[in-house]
Amino acid sequence: MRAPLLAVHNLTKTYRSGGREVKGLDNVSMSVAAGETIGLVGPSGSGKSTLARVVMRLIEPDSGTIAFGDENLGALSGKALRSMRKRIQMVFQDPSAAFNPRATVADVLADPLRIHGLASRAERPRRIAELLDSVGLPANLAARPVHAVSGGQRQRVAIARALATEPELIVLDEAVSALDVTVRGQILDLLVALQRERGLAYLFVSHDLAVVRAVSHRIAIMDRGRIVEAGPAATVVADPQSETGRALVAAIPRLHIPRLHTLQPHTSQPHGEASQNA
Amino acid sequence: QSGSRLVVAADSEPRNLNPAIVASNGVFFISSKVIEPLAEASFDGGGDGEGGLAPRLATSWEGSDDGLSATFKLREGVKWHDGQPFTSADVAFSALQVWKPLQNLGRLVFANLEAVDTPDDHTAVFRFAKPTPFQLIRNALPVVSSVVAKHIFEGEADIAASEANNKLVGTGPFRFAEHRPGEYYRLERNPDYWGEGEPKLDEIIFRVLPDRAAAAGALEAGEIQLAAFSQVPLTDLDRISKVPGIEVYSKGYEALTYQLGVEINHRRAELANVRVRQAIAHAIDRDFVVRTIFLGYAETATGIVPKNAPEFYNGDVPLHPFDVDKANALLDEAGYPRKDGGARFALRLLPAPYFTETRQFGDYLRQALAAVGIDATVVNNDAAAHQKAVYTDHDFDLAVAPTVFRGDPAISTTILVRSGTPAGVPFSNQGGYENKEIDALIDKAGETVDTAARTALYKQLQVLVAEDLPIINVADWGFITVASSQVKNVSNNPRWAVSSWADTELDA
Amino acid sequence: MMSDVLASLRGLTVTYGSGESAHVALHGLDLDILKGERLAVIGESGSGKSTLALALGGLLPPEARIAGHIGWPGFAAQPRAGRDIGFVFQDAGASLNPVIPVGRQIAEVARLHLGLTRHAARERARALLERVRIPDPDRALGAYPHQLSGGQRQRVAIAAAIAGEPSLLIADEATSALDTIVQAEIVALLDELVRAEGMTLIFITHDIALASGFADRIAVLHDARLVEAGPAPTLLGAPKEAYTAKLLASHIGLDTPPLITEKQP
Amino acid sequence: MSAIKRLLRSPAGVAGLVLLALLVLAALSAPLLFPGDPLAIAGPPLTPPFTDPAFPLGTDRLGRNVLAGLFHGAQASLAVGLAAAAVSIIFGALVGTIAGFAGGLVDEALMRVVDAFQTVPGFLLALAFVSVSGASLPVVILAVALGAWTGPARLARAEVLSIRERDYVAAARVIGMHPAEIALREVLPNALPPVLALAAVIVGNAVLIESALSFLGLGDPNIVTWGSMIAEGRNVLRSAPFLSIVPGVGLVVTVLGVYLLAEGLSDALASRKARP
Amino acid sequence: MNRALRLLRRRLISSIPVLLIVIVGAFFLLELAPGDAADAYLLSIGGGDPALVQALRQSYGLEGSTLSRLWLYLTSLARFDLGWSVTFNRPIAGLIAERLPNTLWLMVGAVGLSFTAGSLLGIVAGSKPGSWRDRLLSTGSLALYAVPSFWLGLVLIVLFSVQLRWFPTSGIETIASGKQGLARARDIAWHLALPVAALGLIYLALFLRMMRAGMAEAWRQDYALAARARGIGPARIAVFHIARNALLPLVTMLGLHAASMLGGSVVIESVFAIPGFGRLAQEAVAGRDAPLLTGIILVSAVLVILVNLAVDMAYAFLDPRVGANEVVA
Ligand SMILES: Nc1ncnc2c1ncn2[C@@H]1O[C@H](COP(=O)(O)OP(=O)(O)OP(=O)(O)O)[C@@H](O)[C@H]1O
Ligand SMILES: Nc1ncnc2c1ncn2[C@@H]1O[C@H](COP(=O)(O)OP(=O)(O)OP(=O)(O)O)[C@@H](O)[C@H]1O
Ligand SMILES: [Mg+2]
Ligand SMILES: [Mg+2]
Ligand code: NI
Repeated sequence: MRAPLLAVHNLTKTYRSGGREVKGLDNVSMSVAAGETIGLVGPSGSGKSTLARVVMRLIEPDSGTIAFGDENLGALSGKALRSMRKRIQMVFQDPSAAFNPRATVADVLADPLRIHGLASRAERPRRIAELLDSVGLPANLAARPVHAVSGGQRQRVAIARALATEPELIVLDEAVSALDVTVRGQILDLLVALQRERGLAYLFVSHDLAVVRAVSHRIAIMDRGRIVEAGPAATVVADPQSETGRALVAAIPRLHIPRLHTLQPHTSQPHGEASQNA
Repeated sequence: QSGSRLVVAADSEPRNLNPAIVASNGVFFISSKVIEPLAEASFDGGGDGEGGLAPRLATSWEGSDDGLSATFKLREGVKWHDGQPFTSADVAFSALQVWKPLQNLGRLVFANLEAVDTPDDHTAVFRFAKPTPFQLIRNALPVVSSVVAKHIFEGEADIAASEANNKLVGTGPFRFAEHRPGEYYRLERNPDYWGEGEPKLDEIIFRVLPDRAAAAGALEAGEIQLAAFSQVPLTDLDRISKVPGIEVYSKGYEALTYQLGVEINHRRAELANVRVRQAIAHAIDRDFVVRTIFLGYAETATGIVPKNAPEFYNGDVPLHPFDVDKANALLDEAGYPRKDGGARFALRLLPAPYFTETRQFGDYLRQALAAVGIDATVVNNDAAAHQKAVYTDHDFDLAVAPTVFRGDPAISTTILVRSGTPAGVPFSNQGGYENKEIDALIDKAGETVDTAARTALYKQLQVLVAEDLPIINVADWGFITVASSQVKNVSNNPRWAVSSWADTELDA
Repeated sequence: MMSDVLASLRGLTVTYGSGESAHVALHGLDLDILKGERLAVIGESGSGKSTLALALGGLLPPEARIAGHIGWPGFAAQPRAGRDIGFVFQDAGASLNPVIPVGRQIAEVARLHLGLTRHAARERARALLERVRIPDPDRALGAYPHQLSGGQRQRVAIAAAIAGEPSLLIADEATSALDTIVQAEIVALLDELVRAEGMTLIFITHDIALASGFADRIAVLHDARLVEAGPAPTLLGAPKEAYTAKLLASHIGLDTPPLITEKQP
Repeated sequence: MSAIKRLLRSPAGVAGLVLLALLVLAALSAPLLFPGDPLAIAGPPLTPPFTDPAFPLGTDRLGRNVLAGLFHGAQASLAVGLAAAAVSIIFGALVGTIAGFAGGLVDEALMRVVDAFQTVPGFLLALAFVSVSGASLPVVILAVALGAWTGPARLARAEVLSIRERDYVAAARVIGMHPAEIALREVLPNALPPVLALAAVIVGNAVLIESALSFLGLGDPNIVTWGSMIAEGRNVLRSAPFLSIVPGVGLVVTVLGVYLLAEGLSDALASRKARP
Repeated sequence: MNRALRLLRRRLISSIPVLLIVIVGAFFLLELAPGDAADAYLLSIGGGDPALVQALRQSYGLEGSTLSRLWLYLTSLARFDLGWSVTFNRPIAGLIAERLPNTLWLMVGAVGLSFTAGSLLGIVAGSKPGSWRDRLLSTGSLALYAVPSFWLGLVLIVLFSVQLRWFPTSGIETIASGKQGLARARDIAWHLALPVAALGLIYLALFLRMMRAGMAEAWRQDYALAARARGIGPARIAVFHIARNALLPLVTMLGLHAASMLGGSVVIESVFAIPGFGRLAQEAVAGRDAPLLTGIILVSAVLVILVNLAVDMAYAFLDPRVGANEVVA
């Protein structure tokens, strides 16, 4: 295996509120290789978003290290950190909350180009059109306010924004969870295609193990701030080792397509019955 | 009759209620019922056979020809409210320990008082180091001679700060009963009062009503029976005089004349020019002021002595009647032509804040000056800031002042035009006016013992002032008393509101 | 009797607003709801699922105009929300009053519809909390919603919905705010309750797999219209409409082939 | 739908706009209809209204034209209101924004100052300030602002704190935007509108406070304001009630106008937030 | 109630710097004003001579620098001594103790009136937003709010005291009546009726409109829909489910407006001649009595802080979510 692109070690983050302490991250170590997708799953509150945001340096961990390529990402600050951000981007869950309510699509895409000096003012319209094209959106969308496009399109704009700096890693925090299933499929296809073309690595955060399984090379399962299990996607799903892993697998609703063996009303147990003792 | 209680509106609560220390109308209004002066102003004869004074604690008074002494015969059988007898020792103590060193006006009147001899319990002889005109002493008596009890204040380290100043013990027809701050003062009948059959009331309550409109309402609602010192706004008088059971009195303030004057800062080049001052005098329509601002309850002024002081008044002075053209011509002459905008120069006008009328006159004066091309800005200050700006920092151009004529020009009138008063003294010549002739005249009058000669000097002073206008007098006004018709013997002396009210009655 | 019709909708049209801003949320819906069945209503966001639920309960907001007909052959009179129809909403946190202890919120329904005394209603609330498997129901009676976890809140909401012993239970995305593990628990609970009490269930969801798990019949909504409705096996096994097929194809399950080549590049 | 459209759709907002438009019209036309000093003595004092065509609303104590005062008073009242609102919003928003962004000790210190101003009765403060600084229009405006800036400060801080946590700010950090640019382009433009909506409330209060100060004799004597007209008219409340009723109606209309507008505005802003 | 105690402690600690700022600010406000206590006094007695001015300054302790006076004041405060008022020639603590109750009664009455009437009418108006009843109530109360309080007070006096003679025109109680106990309380209540109405009616609009908005907002919440879905009638929802939630912002506002109401009483006290805090403050300013004004402002700040504390407690009582993180069950 090649040297990992992203490697985090012993990350710990404790939230304090009203005298209570919550372990957001509890001694978490993991890595992502270039061109690889790591799926991060776990029940609500298990610390997935915390990890994603710590990696992005949006939240400061209490302790632990974050290395990106040769750089000590966890120790950077100021200008160095800002220029480093070119290489690692993020897509958020709620496509309506992730954009300045006053911005147009063009504004959104121009910002990273301008900040990192990736395109002169004159080149920008063309680059923006290219970016829109790469996520399957028409160029004429650029002039629209972000809030005047549909949810699925908005998430594509978010991906285009992440692609603008030509990063090596994109962190996707529940990036498809808010979308309708038909749209979700398209976005996942897009992500996979982009990875194939550009050798992108993804840290793919979701609570839906089935979706994670569909796009990830490796899967890490989190619970209560810890990574309780990690391994190749197929293995983890087929034979989960941890309690949480087993519960997650059991809880996934299975699409039950009967072979028309009976037209009697269905009276069997729901297919997620195993969950009750989780 | 018993159970008669008179409720009176009061608009302020003096912090020091002792009239021997603070000779001001706000203090007298309440304390004069408790503490008596040697003599009180009167519409008719006095103890010395001359008009204008009525005996109170003194029964007669006489000045020596050389002006070095004055002898007072004191009333016998008078007792303090605590039962101690009133004697000449009390008068001597009051004069030497209180009036001369502490009292705001007594410091001037008794400046040369050296000793008070008490040959017996009922005679006090004032001895002066320099000749002091008896005319002045006599005229000042109602204001400066409130007698306090020696046995109360004797031995006090600091009489001015004594607790006794607010728990008055006097000889007057009423005893001080209680003060509920912010609510009322209560005075009760003195059964041992020397006046026969007096007082007629059992109780007087001064109810604190700071808002004038509220006083009118309370009077109409029958909650109070009397409002003096124009506590009912002049503008409301016309209406309230028609309310049955309510009487309006404009008498009773003859010896309390307030003078509406324009103080001038002579340090301003423009105002140092007598033509400009004359122009300002001509710009003011005194009749309008009397008619509209005072609704007729005032008289146009001719100078620094009001008509209400006939002993000194001199109406034969240069008048500056209302004449806008004349005013404009004078200003042109003085070298201040109208500039493009129509204004000649700009002034800051500071009306004294304590009376509605002074403020209203400020508003009027601004308009009157605008008519002759002087652009005045009214500056609204509260009392402390006004005192500081006008009388300490001299940071003004024109000021509107309600000065008071206190019976004799030497008490508080000449100070308005005499040069040399140090900064910080209110109602004095803080405009920096200096006129050798006037100064000499004032000094001479101060030493002239002979009444006729002294009076003549003051009459001449009025002419000089009217010519040179160090200050512009606009109107002289008294106040209005509004009372329920049940109240009898109202306004029966020239200082009625601040007199003892021993004979005031309340009909059932 | 399975085939007894509980409710019959004919030409049901619901429009929000009026004039140029009018928006048709349901358009000419014809649907029968059968007594005792478990009907799943599926559709994407904005397809009109919630509108349908609210229309059935007579809970549409004032700005909604309703046309067409809803008949209730299964009821003697017009069914009343709470008494005849129970509702469970998506966000249990928001559908419980934050300042009233949950026990009182459940008991209130029981008192109102079953005419119980204060004491009896409280007892019933306790029993219901136990029924929805809240641990330590005595303590939970006095708890406020914010003191409960998301799954527990949804259980309380279910308890309140069935406190009036309704014969129809409508669950509008009752599990979509929960994570998969809790979702499975709640679905199991609903399934069990409905069967035990003999209630009719309308289960609204956007997740076709979830619906396939336990629905007798499925109705598919798309763009305010009913695409198709039918017994679950038929509809899932042989969808008549392309849209239904597309929904099925879009589903990602554990057995869906991965989108990526699983080896590391 | 834009906020303005939504505003035009709310009855309160429209009523407020109409009232305020009338007021602005009166203020603007004052110098044209009544040139010269409205404080000038124009006729006989205390002319009752509707008796002299030259003075349709009569004259006051000194014979000044009440109608002229009403129009010029609109100007002064609006000026006081708008200036006070501008000062308090600008200053408050500045302090609030600094506190919100700086956090830590700076935030703590600034918020304690805000607390201090909020625990002192605003009118008392205004009263003391005007007495001490002399009654003039700028002082009155500052006095009002002294009591009013804490509202915008608190709101601005709260908005900044909440917006700072939004995903789009995180997104801006992720693309490497400079913190200063984030503050100016991402946070402020979105934090300020609700703060600006406070302006209406402040305008209404300012007009009322000015009138109360005038009542206590602390108005600017060189300018007609409705407050000073009422304060003067109250002395003749019984004999010439119109002198306080006329400007009183002006005051009520103004305050009503700004409040209705504020209500419409906050509705318009709220429904924008509620949009999915 | 341990979360209440925690809240209390935090509040108390954070109020210390607040009070310090208030003290220093108030002190400087008057110290930097033109004119001092001697100037104010001199004018009130109608004049004097320069030596008297000097003597006055000395006896008022106005000689040292402002800072040294502030230090003196702070050290005396540290001994819980509010100092000496030169305007009244009395200890400030006694003065304040004498005036405070009057203002408190006025405030309590006005707040009680505006809060109860405001929230009740707000429920009436908010239960049917947009109805004529709602329009009448909310616009009518707003018009009241727009009337300057002093003017409203004067009109009330003319109507109810002078014309109808139902209530006294002014004062806090019948002067020198000698009434005690209950009779006195009744007398005070009778005197306060009009001022309380004048002040309360003004603030009524604030509470009414807030309640109405809160009701409308609460109706939009899911729990209102859920309550309807459980078959609960609209009246019961309004009163039992929504009103309490809608009351929460009102309680907060009570705290926020405590200070402004205290300020509003200045004018009302002046109109109705009530010897209260507001008038005392006016006199302190007029007399350039820095220690007195500072004392007044300090006490009102403490009062406001106490009100806010009470409001916080009430809020914590009304809203179980406040300050709580413990999870039951
Ligand atoms: N700002 C915060 N303050 C306090 N606690 C927090 C904060 N952010 C997260 N937490 C807590 O930290 C834990 C982990 O939260 P996190 O958001 O990382 O979980 P998650 O796995 O992303 O959950 P979800 O699937 O619900 O998004 C949770 O218990 C959460 O309540
Ligand atoms: N109160 C309302 N006013 C106006 N439009 C509304 C209202 N409620 C819903 N709509 C619109 O009606 C359509 C149908 O809404 P509905 O809530 O029934 O959809 P849904 O299928 O439940 O969607 P979701 O899965 O997002 O809950 C949507 O386009 C929605 O925007
Ligand atoms: Mg998360
Ligand atoms: Mg829905
Ligand atoms: Ni099956």
